Amino acid sequence: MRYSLASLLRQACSGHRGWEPAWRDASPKSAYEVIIIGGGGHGLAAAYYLAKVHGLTDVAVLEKGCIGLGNAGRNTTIIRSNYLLAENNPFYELSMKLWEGLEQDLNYNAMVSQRGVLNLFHSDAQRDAFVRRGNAMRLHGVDAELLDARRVRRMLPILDFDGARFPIQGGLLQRRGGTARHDAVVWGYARAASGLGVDIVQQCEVTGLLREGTRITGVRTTRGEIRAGKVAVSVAGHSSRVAAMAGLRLPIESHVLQAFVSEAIKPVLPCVVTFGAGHFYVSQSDKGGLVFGGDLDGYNSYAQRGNLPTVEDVCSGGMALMPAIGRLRLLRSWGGIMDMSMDGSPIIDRTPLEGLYLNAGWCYGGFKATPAAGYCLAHLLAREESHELARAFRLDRFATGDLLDEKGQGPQPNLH
Amino acid sequence: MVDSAYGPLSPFAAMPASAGTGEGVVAGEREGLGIARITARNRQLAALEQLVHKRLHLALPAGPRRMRSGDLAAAGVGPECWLMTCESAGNAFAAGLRDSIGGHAAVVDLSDAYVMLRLAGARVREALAKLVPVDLHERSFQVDDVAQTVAEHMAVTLWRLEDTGRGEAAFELSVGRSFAQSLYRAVHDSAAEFGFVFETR
Amino acid sequence: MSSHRLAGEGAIQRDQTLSFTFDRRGYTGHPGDTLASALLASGVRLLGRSFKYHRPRGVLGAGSEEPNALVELRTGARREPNTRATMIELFEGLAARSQNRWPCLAFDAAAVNSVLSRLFVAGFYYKTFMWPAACWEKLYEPAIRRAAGLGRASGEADPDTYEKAHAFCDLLVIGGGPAGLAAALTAARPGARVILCDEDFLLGGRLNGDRHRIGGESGALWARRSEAELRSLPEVRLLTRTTVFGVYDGNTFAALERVSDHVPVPRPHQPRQRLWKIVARRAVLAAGALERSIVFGGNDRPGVMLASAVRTYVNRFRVAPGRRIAVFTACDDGWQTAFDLIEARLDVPVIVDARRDPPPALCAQARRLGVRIMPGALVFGTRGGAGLEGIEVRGEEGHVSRVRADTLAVAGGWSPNTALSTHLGGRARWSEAIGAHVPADLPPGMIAVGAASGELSLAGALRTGAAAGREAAGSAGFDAPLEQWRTEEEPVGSARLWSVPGCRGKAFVDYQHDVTVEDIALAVREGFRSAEHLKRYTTLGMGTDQGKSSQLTGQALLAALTQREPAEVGTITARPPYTAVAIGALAARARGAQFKPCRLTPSHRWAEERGAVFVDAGEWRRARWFPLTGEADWRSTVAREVAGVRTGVGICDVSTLGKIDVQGADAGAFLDRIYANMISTLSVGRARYGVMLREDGIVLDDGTVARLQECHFLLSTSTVHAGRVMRHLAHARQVLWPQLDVQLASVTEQWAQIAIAGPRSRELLARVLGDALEVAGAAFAYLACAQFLWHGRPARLFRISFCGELGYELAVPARYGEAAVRALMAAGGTLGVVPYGTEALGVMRIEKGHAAGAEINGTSTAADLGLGRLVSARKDFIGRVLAARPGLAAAERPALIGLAPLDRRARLSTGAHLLPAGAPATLSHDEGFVSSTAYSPTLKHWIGLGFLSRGRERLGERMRAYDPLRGEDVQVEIAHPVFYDPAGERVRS
Amino acid sequence: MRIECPFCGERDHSEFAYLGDAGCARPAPGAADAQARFVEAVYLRENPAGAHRELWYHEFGCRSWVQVTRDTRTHEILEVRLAGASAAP
Ligand SMILES: Cc1cc2nc3c(=O)[nH]c(=O)nc-3n(C[C@H](O)[C@H](O)[C@H](O)COP(=O)(O)OP(=O)(O)OC[C@H]3O[C@@H](n4cnc5c(N)ncnc54)[C@H](O)[C@@H]3O)c2cc1C
Ligand SMILES: NC(=O)c1ccc[n+]([C@@H]2O[C@H](COP(=O)([O-])OP(=O)(O)OC[C@H]3O[C@@H](n4cnc5c(N)ncnc54)[C@H](O)[C@@H]3O)[C@@H](O)[C@H]2O)c1
Ligand SMILES: Cc1cc2nc3c(=O)[nH]c(=O)nc-3n(C[C@H](O)[C@H](O)[C@H](O)COP(=O)(O)O)c2cc1C
Ligand SMILES: [Zn+2]
Repeated sequence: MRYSLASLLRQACSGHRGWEPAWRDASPKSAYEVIIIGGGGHGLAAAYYLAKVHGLTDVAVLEKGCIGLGNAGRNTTIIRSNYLLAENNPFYELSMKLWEGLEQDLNYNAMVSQRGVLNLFHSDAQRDAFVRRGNAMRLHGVDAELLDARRVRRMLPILDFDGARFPIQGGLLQRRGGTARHDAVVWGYARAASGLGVDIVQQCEVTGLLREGTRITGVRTTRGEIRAGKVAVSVAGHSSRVAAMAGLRLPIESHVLQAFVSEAIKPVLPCVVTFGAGHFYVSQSDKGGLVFGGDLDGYNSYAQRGNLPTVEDVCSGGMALMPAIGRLRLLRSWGGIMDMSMDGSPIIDRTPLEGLYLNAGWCYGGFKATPAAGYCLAHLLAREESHELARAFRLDRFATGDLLDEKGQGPQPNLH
Repeated sequence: MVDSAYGPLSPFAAMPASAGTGEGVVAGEREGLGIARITARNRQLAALEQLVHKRLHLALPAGPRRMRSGDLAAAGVGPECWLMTCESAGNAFAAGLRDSIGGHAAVVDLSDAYVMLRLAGARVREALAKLVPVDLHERSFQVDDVAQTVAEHMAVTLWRLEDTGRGEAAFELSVGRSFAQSLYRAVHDSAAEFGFVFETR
Repeated sequence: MSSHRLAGEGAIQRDQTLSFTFDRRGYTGHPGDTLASALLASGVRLLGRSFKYHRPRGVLGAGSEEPNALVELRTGARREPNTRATMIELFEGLAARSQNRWPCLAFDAAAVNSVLSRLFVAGFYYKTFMWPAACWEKLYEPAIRRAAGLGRASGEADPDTYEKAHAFCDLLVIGGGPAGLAAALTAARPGARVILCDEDFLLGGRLNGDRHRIGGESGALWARRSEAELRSLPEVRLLTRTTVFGVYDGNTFAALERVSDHVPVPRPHQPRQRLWKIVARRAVLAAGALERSIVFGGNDRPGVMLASAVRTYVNRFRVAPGRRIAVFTACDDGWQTAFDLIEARLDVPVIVDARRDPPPALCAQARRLGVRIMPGALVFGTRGGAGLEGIEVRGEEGHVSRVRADTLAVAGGWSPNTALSTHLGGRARWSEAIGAHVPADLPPGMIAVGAASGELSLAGALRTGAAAGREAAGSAGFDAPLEQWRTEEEPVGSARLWSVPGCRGKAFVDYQHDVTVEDIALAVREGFRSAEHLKRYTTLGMGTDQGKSSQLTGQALLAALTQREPAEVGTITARPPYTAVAIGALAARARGAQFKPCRLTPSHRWAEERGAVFVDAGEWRRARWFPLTGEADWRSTVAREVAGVRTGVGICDVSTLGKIDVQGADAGAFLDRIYANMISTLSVGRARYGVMLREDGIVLDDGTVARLQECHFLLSTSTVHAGRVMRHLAHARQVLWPQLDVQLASVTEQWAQIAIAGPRSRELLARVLGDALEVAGAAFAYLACAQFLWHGRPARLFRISFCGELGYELAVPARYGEAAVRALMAAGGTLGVVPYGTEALGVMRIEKGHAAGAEINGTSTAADLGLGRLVSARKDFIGRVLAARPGLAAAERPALIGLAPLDRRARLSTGAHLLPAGAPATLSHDEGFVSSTAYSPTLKHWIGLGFLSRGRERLGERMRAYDPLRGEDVQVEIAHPVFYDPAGERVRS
Repeated sequence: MRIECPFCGERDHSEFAYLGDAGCARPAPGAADAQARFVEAVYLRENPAGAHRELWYHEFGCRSWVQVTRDTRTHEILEVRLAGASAAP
């Protein structure tokens, strides 16, 4: 059933009895043309584009638990395409373009909200780095503006401009950046993919890969063996574990990142803000909570929860930036497992094993990439070649030295 | 140029000398200490211990403890590594140590690297509990115990002194000299509730 | 105003009266009241409006799980939204306002939402608001945002302070009810270190709200006596008004003490709140149980309350929540409410028990007291406007009766308060015995006791509490005898009644988020059948109470709708904080200027006196320039400083550079492995520029290495990398090559270091050093270093120069740094010595083409920086192997170049990209960027450094420096990066 | 998380800086396949869900590098020792 105001009105009159499941909760068949491991945003988007763009519908997305409860269900929902490197920027801009038409495409309101992303700077050196990045964006036709402190103040009077340890000097603004309702993205893709015939199989954990020589031919799961022509791994923080089933080691570490939400209040923040002198970034959700986060906890973890020092660190960043939130209360904190790659950039590539494909290394920035990652992974799976905008996201770039290190932190994932 | 111009001024000179009412925490700056970091040369630990014992009449402690002998003290600050102090010896202390034990240990003068506060008073533990994440209970942190830790993002070193004549706990807390004012402010704010007094001589 | 205050003692101080306002109207209460109890005592029942439908809401409970009675507390900068009236301790002058209503609480325009509620079902926004696309951001979203959000933040900086404290103990007791008190007493008596936290301001837990007896005295009195005993024990710390809100790894607990929330403003030098970080060998979870409501039509009408809360208001606060109070229960405990009400001479029209056969003893007692009982009956609707007027009951045989009542006490059963037992990922287990989840798989060292563990009776609480206290004391080496406290038997039977079928009106599961039974049914229909999906789709349990009042019921309903057992559906994840915590408290002192420590240079005070303008460089604060009166702007100041150095002599405090002392027989060999260039060949008394790589082949840092003695080196690092380099060296020394004889020490803080630069620097030095060290002529050549005594103190001199002039760096013990600067300034007066700051330093290093932070940015190789010739091919060192990867050795990599505008009047801007002259501005023509720029007072035009693909082959080429962000587009010429004295004659002069 | 520093005693992990996998020793720089081995050592580090041997630096304490064995699923710390001790010949 198409979603619209009309259908909503019709259903309201009949007690909403006529709604159908948003997606089919499928049972696994014995074989598929393509299996995607991981029912997060990326896996579901890839399945959707496989069906929609490439006409491939003999596809299953296998999810060990329920879809969308991994990082897709716990990120801070920021979307932006304000990257520096020529290999990254166009890719994220493709994603931004897909976001801009997503709701009409999926017939699902994912609440894509282009409220702007503002990166604050507090020193000349930071400003210079931001200008370089902003210019790279503009060279690619991406919007970017440089704001001085006065304009930042006009836009965000709630920030601390007086007494700060590191006064705000200005900011780099991408107006087209913003947020999207994370759960709705998952459900929207699931519904649309399912509508095109994709099987979404929940409670189906992949526990092993079926292998003939150097070829992967299917998966072993908690719901039995399933054969497949191609298998794509799109499991975010669990990439190393699934790769290990194929005997592969990845240039990835799993780290925990925490996120936070405050009690809901009336609107105070018109856009997404990142603090340049501490670990803190924030936006306000449609429900009214300030959704914020900061740095990784900094150690390998699969525990999906973090520790107190990071909570304190993030909140002090928040208070340094916005002393007006002091009496506002932190409502909930949680953690997610990030697939931190060794240079901070992702991998969408074949693996040394035939029939096995990898979409990983998204670090804490893969939500915004959801449409493009799905799109490019689908392209790779269907066409057997990298999408031109994802060509640099190679698995062998660490061996060749063609690193994509936006921040220059080197092979130290907890610093990216 | 006259030599007197070549003299130091306390980094605390311009800081507020008291807060709140009462004397729950009394602070003072430790001045004139000679401080040297000594690190045993590879595989020279035993020889160094013997030499220090012989020449300085001091047993180097094995862990984060402090041993004293007259004006001298050695605080364990790392494996095979100590912070030695000598009352009112200043920079000459390290030079002298280098001569006597330099063969077995790297001796580095750190007399100026730290500022040190002596903190005492009936409420000193409560004030310190707001600063350092170390258990300072009298059973857990005994006289001459040493801790290197962090206080409001600053690396600090702390040891416990003998209780004062009034039976109150006393500590020495040091921090890198560039942090002097930031640490002072933190101590001041933590102690204000109990009454804070900074005594200058 | 008719008072609802009852006679009798309770736990309030009747002899004192406190005035307060709610929605600007004045009321009074007593010390010991909460805002909720004081408002109820004044007959106020309407306290707020719900999130979505703006339905009128009153007080539901009496604790921190309250979902309804949220107010804006205090005014001005202290205004605090969404504060639970049930937890606000009354103080003189308290001002509170209702929220999420317009224009006023009694008449809220947005209550029309309630009419539209058939449209506003769970997830309705995902299905609509999509057309036209542009309207989402312009129209729909702003409207949704304005409607959402409950209270308002003050918008002003929080004027209060917060602090943190660390605590350590053998036993942390979470909750000071009978179970917690028993645990604390048992463990503390023999001497264990005990911390007991309770979020209430009164210890005793349910003992204060109920009329239990322990050992012949009232439970409340027992609690007072236990408290007094605990206070008398030296190793016990009692923290009331303190919520343990998070459990973290390593037996670390976070607790929030509300130090001053019960007074009008914090007392001098006291914080508003204190964050306790507690490390506890053992923890006892004695957090009690939470009573559940029952879902039936109109169950949100003000006047419908939890039965235990009704008892608490009557017994503890001596407040009658109403005059005619009906009871609707599914458990034995509910009956006690009726008995207590009658004891307080209040009218109880009926006890409706959903069970067919309530315990005969209870029935008999009710009959004795003359209360009508309706076993096997259900309340299915309520009547009234913004307050309850009556209930509708369906009897066992289906007949409907209406009962007049202004209050309904609902007892849906108890759920152990398991949240803290699951913060580390353990799951609570469904207990068929009590029809709720109980802790299982607890964090290491934690024991659950009393109602929190599912032991719902008082006797059970005391018994399990004492046993846990004994165990905890034992683990700390104390032998604790067990005390047996005497109590009466207490009936704790209950039925599973989650919702009443066939309701009239909306039946709420989550009061705050207006989640109804129909919403849950809809979600199930649409496939959101796991507890987590249900939560996210309906927002069940996502409000400020985090589902404490709704979660279990919602899950049980989900189970019923999907024909599963509650055990199968499971729970959703409880997360810290247990109750919401002020963000200010988590930051405490780290805000404003105190956000991070500030490191001052040795000459800071002197620079301040000179009127220096400062700049933050990481934690350091450095002098940026030293303006003189009459100077037009900072550029002229900097130009003067540069000229002063280039033509005369200047001094600059460079103490912030990292300094590492390296000693040992293998120090030279060690440094050969650290630096890309050769170090071991350096002669004693000489210094050398060095560059070190990360193992991935990228430059980590640069600096100088001085050989003070055969086995004694001194390294300098850049200011920002000092810590990272020290860590890197320690790693190499301890982990990679522990067999080498090397000793490392950071001496950054020990030495003040002052650059003395300019053609007349030697003269100045000679004046101040006098006989201390000979610097004339060839005596102290370029790159020489020496240690000597100056004023009887150790000093060091290095002939190195960052700015490209004849120059030195003089090091003195840090405490003498200021004196040394003053001495240099005094001696240099007749030489026209200028102090210069970081800005002039920056200009001069750009003139000299020295790479700094903008160039050594974590992505450049030594070759990129033009330092390839330094890299030794004769030895192994960190980074050598991987620097040879094709991607890092490629010819088209960006190389460091210099830039000058063709039009010499034009300005260069940092961050501009380099495009071939005439090429269109697209990414494919992006060949490099400008990393640093400065106006060169020496060359009289702007210059810059940058990176350009194959840059070194392109000297003289013309390009565009394109900066659309600033609207600049300048023609530039690619130049050699060294603009000034390329032959390096001046430094050697 | 509390790490029992072999020198200082038990401290909160926030006093330490983290490096990661302790298993990847520095390969022999002269080997014919040195580059491939360095790529492995630097980029392909262990990332198990379970016991993990890793390096931490007690930056705010005694400045020792310590090797911690920790379960990455529970954060339980199984063992701590000074890092260099084992590597010494
Ligand atoms: C706190 C936090 C904040 C973030 N903030 C942002 C942000 O603001 N902006 C942004 O762009 N990005 C952000 N991210 C990153 C972003 O969420 C992720 O990069 C992105 O969601 C990852 O892709 P995914 O959605 O497919 O991953 P996931 O949702 O994690 O999907 C992976 C799925 O694979 C499943 N799976 C794992 N192993 C198996 C197996 N063996 N068999 C079957 N299924 C398996 C998992 O259960 C999971 O559902 C944030 C992440 C976190 C944790
Ligand atoms: N008859 C029944 O069915 C029934 C059911 C449940 C409870 N009870 C009664 O409840 C009592 C149970 O005793 P108990 O001691 O287990 O519980 P309690 O409810 O008496 O005490 C729990 C205490 O923990 C505090 N608390 C909760 N969470 C906290 C946190 N995170 N931080 C700090 N404090 C926190 C509360 O403020 C409260 O004071 C008995 O009196 C028993 O009779 C009876
Ligand atoms: C953008 C965003 C907003 C959120 N807002 C709320 C909220 O208002 N209330 C709430 O209880 N949780 C909120 N959460 C947190 C979720 O409840 C949950 O903690 C998170 O999805 C992680 O799941 P977990 O805690 O079950 O592991 C939000 C999460 C995200 C990502
Ligand atoms: Zn240590």
